[in-house]
Amino acid sequence: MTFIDNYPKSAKIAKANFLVAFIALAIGGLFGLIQALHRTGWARNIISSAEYYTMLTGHGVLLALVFTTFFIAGLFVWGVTRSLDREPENMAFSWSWFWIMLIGTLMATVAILGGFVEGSSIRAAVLYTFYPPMQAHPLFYIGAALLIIGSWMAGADWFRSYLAWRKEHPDERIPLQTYMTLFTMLMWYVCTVGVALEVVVLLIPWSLGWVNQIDPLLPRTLFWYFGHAVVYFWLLPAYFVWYSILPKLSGGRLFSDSMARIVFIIFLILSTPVGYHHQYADPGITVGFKFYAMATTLLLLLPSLLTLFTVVASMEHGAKQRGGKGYFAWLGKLPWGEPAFAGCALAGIMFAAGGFSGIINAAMNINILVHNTIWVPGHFHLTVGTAVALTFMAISYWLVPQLTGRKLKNKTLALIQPYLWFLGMTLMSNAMHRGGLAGIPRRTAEPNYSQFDFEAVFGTISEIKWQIAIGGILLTVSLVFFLWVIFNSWFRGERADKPVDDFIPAALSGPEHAPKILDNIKLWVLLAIALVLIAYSVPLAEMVMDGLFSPGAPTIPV
Amino acid sequence: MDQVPQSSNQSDSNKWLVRILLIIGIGIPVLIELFTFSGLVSSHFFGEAPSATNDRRSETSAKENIPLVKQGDTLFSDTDYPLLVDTLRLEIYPDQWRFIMELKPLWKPNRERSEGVKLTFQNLVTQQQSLEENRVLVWTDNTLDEAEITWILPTGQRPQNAKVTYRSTRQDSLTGTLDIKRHFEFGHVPARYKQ
Amino acid sequence: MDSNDKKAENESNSETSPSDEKIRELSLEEFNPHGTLALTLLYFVLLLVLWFFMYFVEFAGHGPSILS
Amino acid sequence: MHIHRFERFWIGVSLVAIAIFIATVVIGFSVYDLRVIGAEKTVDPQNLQETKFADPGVRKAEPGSEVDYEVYVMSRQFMFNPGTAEPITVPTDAKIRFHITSPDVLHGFEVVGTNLNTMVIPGQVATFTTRFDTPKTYGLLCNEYCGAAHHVMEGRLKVVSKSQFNEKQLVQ
Repeated sequence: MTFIDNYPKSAKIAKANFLVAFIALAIGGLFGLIQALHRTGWARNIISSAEYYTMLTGHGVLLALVFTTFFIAGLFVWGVTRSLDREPENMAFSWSWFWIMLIGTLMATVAILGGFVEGSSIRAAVLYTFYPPMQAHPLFYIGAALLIIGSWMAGADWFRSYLAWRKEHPDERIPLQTYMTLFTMLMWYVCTVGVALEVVVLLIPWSLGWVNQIDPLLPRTLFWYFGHAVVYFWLLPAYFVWYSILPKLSGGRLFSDSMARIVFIIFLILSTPVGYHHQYADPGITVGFKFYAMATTLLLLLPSLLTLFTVVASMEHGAKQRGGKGYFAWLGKLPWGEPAFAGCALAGIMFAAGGFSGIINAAMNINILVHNTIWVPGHFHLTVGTAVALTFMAISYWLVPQLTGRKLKNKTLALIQPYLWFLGMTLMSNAMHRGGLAGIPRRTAEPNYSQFDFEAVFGTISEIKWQIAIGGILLTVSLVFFLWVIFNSWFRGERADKPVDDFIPAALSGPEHAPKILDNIKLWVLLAIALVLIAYSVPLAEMVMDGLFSPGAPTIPV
Repeated sequence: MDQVPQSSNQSDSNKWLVRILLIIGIGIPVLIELFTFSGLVSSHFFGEAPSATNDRRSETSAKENIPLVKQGDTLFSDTDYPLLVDTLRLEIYPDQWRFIMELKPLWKPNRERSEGVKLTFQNLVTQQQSLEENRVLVWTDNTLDEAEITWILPTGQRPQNAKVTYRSTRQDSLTGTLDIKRHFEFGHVPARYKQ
Repeated sequence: MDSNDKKAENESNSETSPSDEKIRELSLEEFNPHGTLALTLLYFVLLLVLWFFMYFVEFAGHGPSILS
Repeated sequence: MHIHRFERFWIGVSLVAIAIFIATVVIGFSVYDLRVIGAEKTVDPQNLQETKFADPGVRKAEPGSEVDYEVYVMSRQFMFNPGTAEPITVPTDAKIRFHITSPDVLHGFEVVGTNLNTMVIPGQVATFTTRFDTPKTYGLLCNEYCGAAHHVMEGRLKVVSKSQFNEKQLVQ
């Protein structure tokens, strides 16, 4: 018996979410390859340089917003169902959020892909940050709003399950997987308020032509109110996997349940007030608030450093149980031949590297050195593009068999895949970081200028370019392996009663050691709201006071 | 669960695969990062000495001395009939990009010696294609009129170079017609958005 | 292809359950994560070295900068 | 709550690391004078003809000002004025204050190979002060996506030695 036999309804909805996620991953990944080849000048004839920005929008939206949101929804359906041992309360409601998210996604995708049709008025080459006054077709904004509303409903669904469970178990501690789901969604509610206000109050009326000017700074600030917390919305589900599944895959048990809870609380409290660290180079925001954002951002290092310790200790526990010894020799006893484990572990290693470039981004004045250079995509391809995406891919090798009741096929390919991703991403992001130090900008079709050249700190620019192109090609090959393995296993895998060992052992130091206050949801939400108010109330009030839409810039359609 | 007994060969090959993957998949990345860091450090602390790094630095500052055609330049300044590039710009419309060049004689030609000049642009090369369209500009009378050529480019295309024939016909028939073929490279063409 | 998959799956049976290979059970009291502490401290040192290099050499050592 | 002694130690180490990072930034900010842009003033992006941006370029600062020269740059799709058609020319060894704004969309203003880098937002004026020690010509580029021809938006910033700097070229 595995998940699909115990919870067939949840399995169905989780699979539907995964299916959308993987399709988005396939298209977004292909776009990524074309961009890498275009930017580096390896192949400039696939798309025109103007279409590059349409493609870049598609890459960002499909991977950073669609792939992540749908995968996370599927993962959380699985986690809440199994840890509470109950299927969703009302399947009609569950399917309604899925369909709302899907319809929103399709609307936004149509708006973006319209940019490839000559003469089409449906265009959305505004990138996934959609800064006004550049204006996309209204379909794009309405689609984005629906995707967010659907995700809110999904969160409500999990809270409903939790409350129903609570009625039957008044004195029990919240099971860890449900706890992590609820806290991730609480953070999501706090941060999406910003983007929802931006899209619904400002951008939709403006894109429909009801107002004809817009203040560029206000929506940008509201976007970044959401825009960094969204990063943690992607990352926390990866932490969910590292805390609750990775210890088991290593052959051990979670080192400390209370530490996992504390980490999620800190993320809930601190994720949103950090948004200004994306606006260090913006005029119009006072240095004091930038400083406050820097302090909170760097404090957010703490939960990640705690996670590093707890997760590595859980892996060490597994290795030591398998006979590992010494300070470093135990690393060799970890199951490096298991695709699910290897993918998660490699994702974790890359996150450690991404953490470093993140510190540079977060530290107010040194940020200016790399602001809007290709260093920044170099950084988030380590964090979102690997720590999150590779964890999601790796854990799919363990989850998809449970959701389909079929064994994993092509295991050799599945094993090569995460190593190939790791290698390709090292090449690509290392080159991107170096390019950023040379001043090469991000988000540009052709970083070749006629009035000056870039100078690499060491080595040459052409070397950096080929490194990016080869890295991009390796990543694409790795992605094809992943999709092939999943497709084959999902539709052609051998049916089995127990396709994987899905038993998750209890934590070494379990919830019995965790103080009750950690489960006091109301307290932590109030604290989070208070910190957000400190960071945002004054600057936002100042920006709104001179008129919601002014100082107004004229509309510029893309 | 019953296990099918495995031959030791299979688990050996799997072990080898894992070992190779670890060496390539993690070893190469570690080497890349080590090279990067040592490169950064050495370029800062030892980079000032006359070395390859230094040469590269001096060669790669802003481009100043490359003869690219830009606004304000004079073309065919070695002839009787030099032409001033009055305007050089890229106009960006949602569905097309237009490359506009306005040329103007620098001074009135010497009527006795020259009947005028005919300039033929045989093609215009962009990053992706070559537009094989003849564009002809003629100055025959005694004016300083400006002449304009517009190329309609597909969106996203920038002009890179053009092949031009310059023909001036002289009256004294000593030299008859003078044909000059030149290849122009365009540098940065300022772009403007139009709606 | 098929027979290869079979082999791989057979192996997966033996390996997807690392608990099968467990040779001892370590309780909370017996387990001291020495290796983890060593690794994390190594990471700490690396972070600081890279940080100081980036800040003082790569950034502050290169002008011109925004002054006020 | 059960926290292993190694983990307690690691929490302490982590907090020290965070403190070091924040302290470095503060020291850089106060001792090395490495600043970031703040909130200066807002302008109406549809009415720039009434401001100094209508006549952009390098100006001599008003007497009594804490800087020597003021540079007004208009960034628009897809050029810097000045910068693209002709370089922005400034002297060495002088305090120079840049004011940059945009009448249309978001742009970036990056002096390649330096720590001069700012966002340009319609309605806001990006203002920063800097100083150049040696004559050199720098590249200038827009590093925020600003439309289909974003990648052609570039220019030059020419730093000439103080003695060669011609004040007659200044905007009056």
